[in-house]
Formats: sequence, C-alpha cells, structure tokens
Amino acid sequence: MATNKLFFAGSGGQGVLTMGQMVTYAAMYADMNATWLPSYGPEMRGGTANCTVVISTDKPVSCPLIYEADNVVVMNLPSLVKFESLVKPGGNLFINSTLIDQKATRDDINVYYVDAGGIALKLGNARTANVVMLGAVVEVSKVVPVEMIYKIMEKTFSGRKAHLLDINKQAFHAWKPE
Amino acid sequence: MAEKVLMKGNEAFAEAVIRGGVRFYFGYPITPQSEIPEFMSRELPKRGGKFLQAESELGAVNMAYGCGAAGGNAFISSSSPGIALMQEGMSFLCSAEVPLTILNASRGGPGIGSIQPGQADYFQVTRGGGNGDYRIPVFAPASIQEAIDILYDAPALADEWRNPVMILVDGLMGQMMEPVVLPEPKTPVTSADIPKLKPWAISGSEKGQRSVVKSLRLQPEVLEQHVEKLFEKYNRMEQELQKVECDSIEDAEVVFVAFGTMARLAREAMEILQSQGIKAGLIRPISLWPFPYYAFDALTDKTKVVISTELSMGQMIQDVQLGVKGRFPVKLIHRTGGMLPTSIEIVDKTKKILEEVR
Amino acid sequence: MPKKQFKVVFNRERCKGCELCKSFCPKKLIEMDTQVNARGYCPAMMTDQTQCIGCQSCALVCPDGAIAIYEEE
Amino acid sequence: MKPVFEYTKGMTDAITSYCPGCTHGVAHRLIMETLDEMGLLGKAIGVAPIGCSVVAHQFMNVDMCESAHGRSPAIASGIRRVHPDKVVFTYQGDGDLASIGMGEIMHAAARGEKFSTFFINNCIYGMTGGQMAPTTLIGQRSTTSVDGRTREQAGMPLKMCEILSTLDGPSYIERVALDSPAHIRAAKKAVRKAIEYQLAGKGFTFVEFLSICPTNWGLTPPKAMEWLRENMIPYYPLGVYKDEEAQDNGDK
Repeated sequence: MATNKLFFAGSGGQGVLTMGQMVTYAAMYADMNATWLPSYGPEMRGGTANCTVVISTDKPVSCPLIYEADNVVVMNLPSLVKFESLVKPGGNLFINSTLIDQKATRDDINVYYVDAGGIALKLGNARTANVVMLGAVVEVSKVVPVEMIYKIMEKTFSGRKAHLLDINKQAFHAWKPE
Repeated sequence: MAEKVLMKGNEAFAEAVIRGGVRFYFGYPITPQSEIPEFMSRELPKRGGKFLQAESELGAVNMAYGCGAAGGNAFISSSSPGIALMQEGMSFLCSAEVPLTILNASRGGPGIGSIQPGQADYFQVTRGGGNGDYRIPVFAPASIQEAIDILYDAPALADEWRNPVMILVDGLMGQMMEPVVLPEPKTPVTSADIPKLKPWAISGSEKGQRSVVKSLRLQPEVLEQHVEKLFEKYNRMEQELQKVECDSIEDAEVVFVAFGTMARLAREAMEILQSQGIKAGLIRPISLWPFPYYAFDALTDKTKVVISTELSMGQMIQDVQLGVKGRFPVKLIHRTGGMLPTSIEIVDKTKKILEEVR
Repeated sequence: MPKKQFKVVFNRERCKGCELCKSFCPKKLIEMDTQVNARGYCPAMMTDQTQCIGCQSCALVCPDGAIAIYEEE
Repeated sequence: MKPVFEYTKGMTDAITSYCPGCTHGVAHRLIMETLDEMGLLGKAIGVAPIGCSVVAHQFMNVDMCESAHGRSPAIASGIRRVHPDKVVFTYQGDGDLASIGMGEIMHAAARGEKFSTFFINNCIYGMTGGQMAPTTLIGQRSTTSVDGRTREQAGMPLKMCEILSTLDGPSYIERVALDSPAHIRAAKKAVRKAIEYQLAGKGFTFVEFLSICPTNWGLTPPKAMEWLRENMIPYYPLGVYKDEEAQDNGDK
C-alpha cells in the first residue's frame, strides 16, 4: 500500500471529524505522510459533516482531495445514499448499522455493518460509538498501527480525562468481524 | 529536528508568521480565514504582541501601514473581496516603501462569490489591483509546510525589500491538516530597536533625524524618478525571488502548470498518466510574481502540449504563454466559482487534448 | 512706569498679503506695501511702531509665520 | 530686544503651500507651538490627510507620514501599537474625516485610541476645487451645490463634535474657531488639553477648528472671518463637548 484514501461521513456531533483526525495523527506518529481535509461550508451547526484522509507511506501526499476511496465510513443514512459510490471497487464500506437499517447496493466492494452505537451502549458509554467504528476501520484496513492509536488516546485522555482512557481502548477493540 | 505536529492550515500560518517575528496583527473577519484573527487574538498578547480587530479591511490595511511606517512588523490576512478593499493600502505601501506581510485566502468570485477555493484573483495579486506602477511578490505554497516556511521568512523579506509580500492560499489549505515541523521562533524587534534598525521609520525625531513616510509626489519628474527607483528594486526582485518546482519535465509529452491547491490535483493527474504510460510533467510556480518564466526553457522537443490548470477561467495561462514563447501549444484545464476538478477529470481532459495535438 | 515699546517685524518674503493682520490690528497700524515681494504679494508693514501695544493680534492670526514681535528693553 | 512672539521651531522654514489667509497655517502653528512648549517635538508622530494639508509634513517639523483619504485614524492606531510612549496625532479636513473617513474616525474614537485628532472644518473641499463637503452649510454655494446646499438633496451638515461625544471612547472633545485673536488663544488651550489627556492615557481626544477657505468661498480673508463668525458658529456652537475630568460629565 503506497496510498490509502479514507472518507468519513455522518452528521455533526457523531465524531466523524475526530475519527479522521485520529487516523491522521496515527499516520504521523508512524512516520507516514498524511492529510486531513474537512468539508466546509457556511453553516456553523448541524448538517452533514465529512472529512477525507489520505495516507501515503512512501512519498508526500500528492492530493488531499479524492475521487474514490479505499475505505468509506458512513454514520447515517444520507451519507450511505450519497457516498456508497465513492468506494473504489474492492474497497471497504463501513456502515453504522445502529442508525442505518438499509443495506449497501453494490456487490463489488466489502461491506461491514458495525453496530457502533449498540456496542458503545453495552460498554457503558454511548459517546464512544465513533471509537468503536474507528476500531473496525483500523482492524479491517490495517491502515495505521494500533499502537499509534493508543499513543493518541494516551495523549488525549490524560489529566482530568484520564478515566476515559480504558473505556476508549475497550471501545476500540469491541467490534469483531463476523 | 523539532517534533512533527499535526496542524490545521490557518493556525499553522498564524503560528509561522509569529515565529517569523510578527508582533502586530490587524484584521477583519472574512471566511475562509477567520481562524487567523481568532488565533492572533489569543496568541499575540501572550507573546508581547498586539491584536487589533479593524472596522473594515480598509481600516486593517491602513493600521498595518501605520504600524509598518512606525517600524513594526505587521501582518494582515483576508480573502478575495477583503483583499480587493485592501488594494488602496497596497498601492500606498509600495509607493511609501513600507514592509508588510499579507496572507490572501482566495475564494470564488467575482463579487461576493463563494467561500470555496478559487484562483480567479491571479490578475488581482500579480498585476496589482491598486493604482499605479507597483509590484508585490506573491508566493503560492501547495502544502502547509511550504506555507509555514514561506510565512516564516516573509517578515524579514518584507523588511529587506521594504515592500509588502503576499502569500496566496485558499480555504482548502486553511482547513486542511498536515504533519508539519515548526521553525524556531525568531527574536522580535522591539520598539526601542526601531530607531537604530529602521532609521527611516516614523518613531519620533528625537532619534536624531526627522522621518517622513510619503507617497505623494506632485511634480511629474519627481514621481517618475521615484517610480524608476522602485522598478530598479522590482527588477532585482525578479532576479532574486523567482521560485518554482519542476517534476518529470525533461521527457514529458504533456506538461501541467499549476500552483497552490490546483498543483496538488495536477500532481496526482500527472502520476495517474505516468502509471498509464503517458509521460507527464509538472511545473509548479511558487512565486506568481515574479513568475518563473525561465522554467519553461527546460522543456524539450519531446513536449507536445503545455496545459495551464487553474481554478479560474484562465488567468495564469497568459504568463504560461509568455514562458512557452510559442514553442508548444498551450491549453487550459479549469474549473471556477469554487468548483474543484477531480484528478481523474484532469486526466480525461488531458487525454482528449493529447489526441487533438498529436 | 514708562510705556512699553514694541517692535513688530514682518518677514516680507513669507507674507502672502492676506490682510488678516491689518484687519485685526486694534490700533490700525498695519498697511499693505504697494511694492510686491518675490512671490508677487503686497506684504504687510507697520505704519507707526511707536503706537504698538504688543497685543499680538497680528501674529496670532498670521497663517504664514511672517510676524515676530519684540519688546524694546 | 526681548522676543514676545516668534515663529515656532515646531514649524519648518518652508513657506506653506496654502492660499493667502488660509487658516491651515494658524492651526499647524498652534499644534506645533504646543508640542514645542511641552518639549514633545522629538516624541511626536503625525499623520497628514488627503486634502490641501496632504503636505503638512513639509511644514510640521516632526516625524510624519501621509495617508490615503480618510484613513488617518486607522494609521494612527497602527502607529500607536508600535510606539505607546510617543505622542501621536492626526490632522484631517472635513471631507477626509467626516465623509470618506467616517468609519475610521468613529471606530478609533469608540476604541478610545490614545491619540489626538485635529479636525479642520471649513465647510468645503478645498484641494479639489470647492465642492460640497459633509459640513457645507444649508444654503452655502459650492461647485456641486451651485444654488446652495439643500436639506432635501444633501441632508443636514454633520456636527462631528456632537456625534463623537455620544461615544464612550473620547476623553476630550472641543470645538474652537480661528476667526479672531481671542478664539485663536482659546484654540491653543484646547490643543494643549488634548495632548495632555493623551499623555495621561485618558483616551481619544478631538479638537475641531472652525476654519476659513477664502479662495473657495470667494471672499477676502477678513470677509471670510466674518462669514465664519456669522454663519458657522451659530450652526457649529463652540465649546467643550466632552471632558472626562469635568464634574458634570454624565456617568464618566
């Protein structure tokens, strides 16, 4: 893998931008090249949110914009409808099945249904749904080393937030492929 | 080497220019660069600097002119329509030979336009939107790291030439995050140093001489002399400030010319074409004025076509034609209004163009 | 107490002949010369220095720094 | 012989470029005399406007810069940030300050910028040849109001002291006139107060000088002084509009 393009989409507040940033940080810590690019528009709150991450192992990232993605994460139904076509043939589509009861329509891609909200709720912290999803993405795609995700978690959940470290690590490993 | 950090463009730009010695910021909010005044309002007071939110872009550029005339290292940032308002000041600053670092996050136009990336202000920034004979060096980085390096050097460059210096980015670069290495902070100039370092600055005549910073020259012969003196400087800038990056142009059949965000799309298009066996290259002007015309001299007879790729209806293409000097056909691939092509779109259009010229 | 004596000195070349000093002199001691200066103005001049009361009205209204006043000692 | 009155060394030796009788010369001199008497010439930084006094820096013997039309208050705000220990002033005419530069002066005043503005109001655009100014009086003829300004067409003339005194930022605002030796003496006191307040860090200070433009008014200088007295002072009353130190100054 020289270049891996990831796309995360959902609604504001679902931790979509954070997922992308965590992958980007992990890539940086692993001495890879990376770019993180959010969609941006005039609205300040609500609406849809998405971000693009491009990781390159052997050279600087040529282009932070994508026309197709190796890995696409959709956290709500409008994102599935809009971005299923973005997955490159043979690529991975991660569907947040907690909120999306539709199935993917394509058969030339790998589809993973992740009950991110349900799993997070069982762990006792519904706000870790995006970390559950991130765990699935990293588990399947191997795009960044797991230790680097730990490194970010340890930096993020320190001091007053230290009590959140364990639950986030658990959430990260909570999803298992069927 | 310092540690890599992941930074959002707008904050990285602001941090870089502070590390480059800027201690005064004047600005007016405008999308997509408002994170810069926000950052400056938080950071400058902590580092002995001053932040002032202006009543308008006219106010901002003139505050910066006052600051620069008084010997301070000033920084202003805005976006296309705001930069249009600031043109009065830019013409004035150039005539009065007052240094200033300017960041322009250009967006779609004309008019209020859109807030998405645009390059339709190429004429405005390279040909001067203000009145009179003047030039402002304009640098268009294509990555956050490159923007940091240019912004870090910009205050010293502006001082050295006693002229404004502009860095042209867009909202995409402002919002993007990339791993970067920040340079070591320079020691800023203090007010007490100014009379010694910049005797021309208005810091009070108690320094031993009276200083006047001016641009009015009512006698035409005096103004002509002044402008000729300015152009001796601009001519030296043309020799010394050209910056360009060339990639795979020696045997390229098709050569893209692109700057900023568009250069990253063009680079990917080049790589896709190369992977398909089509020899493609890229000329990426980093300085838009002075434009690196000489880079085109390196093109060989293997080249079939030069393609200016732009986020406008085609403005840089005029400089590309000057650089190509009629040796090859020059074509345009473009989107405008804040629309971005995909690299695949560029590839497809390039193949069509190649069929036409072969 | 002896009456103070003042001397009003006009700088002929600075004067633009605006006549403000003339119009504000309470003793009407200022007249305009009929000879022009190098810039073509008819400069102001004193008709009778001895009558000057040193009120400075002429100097205060002069826009051109053409008037100086001294007290004789 | 003991000097009673000599031309201040705050002014250069250059003969001004102003028309005969123009009170720019008087206003320049009052400001420079005051700075000289306060020992501040070496610490002063001035901003010249656009208008006849664009070349004020040729006559005022202190560090100065030129400005684009109306922008002096923004420029002075920038200078102030670099040199908080200096004396900074702008010198502006009525078109410059009350028309094209209205935004800059209002906001500098509102911020309480620690500089002084000396505002020359002669009810007309002088340098461009006698066009209607924002302060041109009702009925006053100009080259763009040939039958006299009317309220219907151009609204009422702007009273800058009154407008600025509604703001909290200014610490001292006074309107003076240059139409007589007595008023000129009073004007100098106002200049001094403006600079003293600035030095004390009290905030923005503003002095409006009712002035004459004999050339564009089409009057001799002495007649122009009478016209000022009879027409301008009734509409633009003289006096202190704001004094932070005064007892009766509202809630300040």
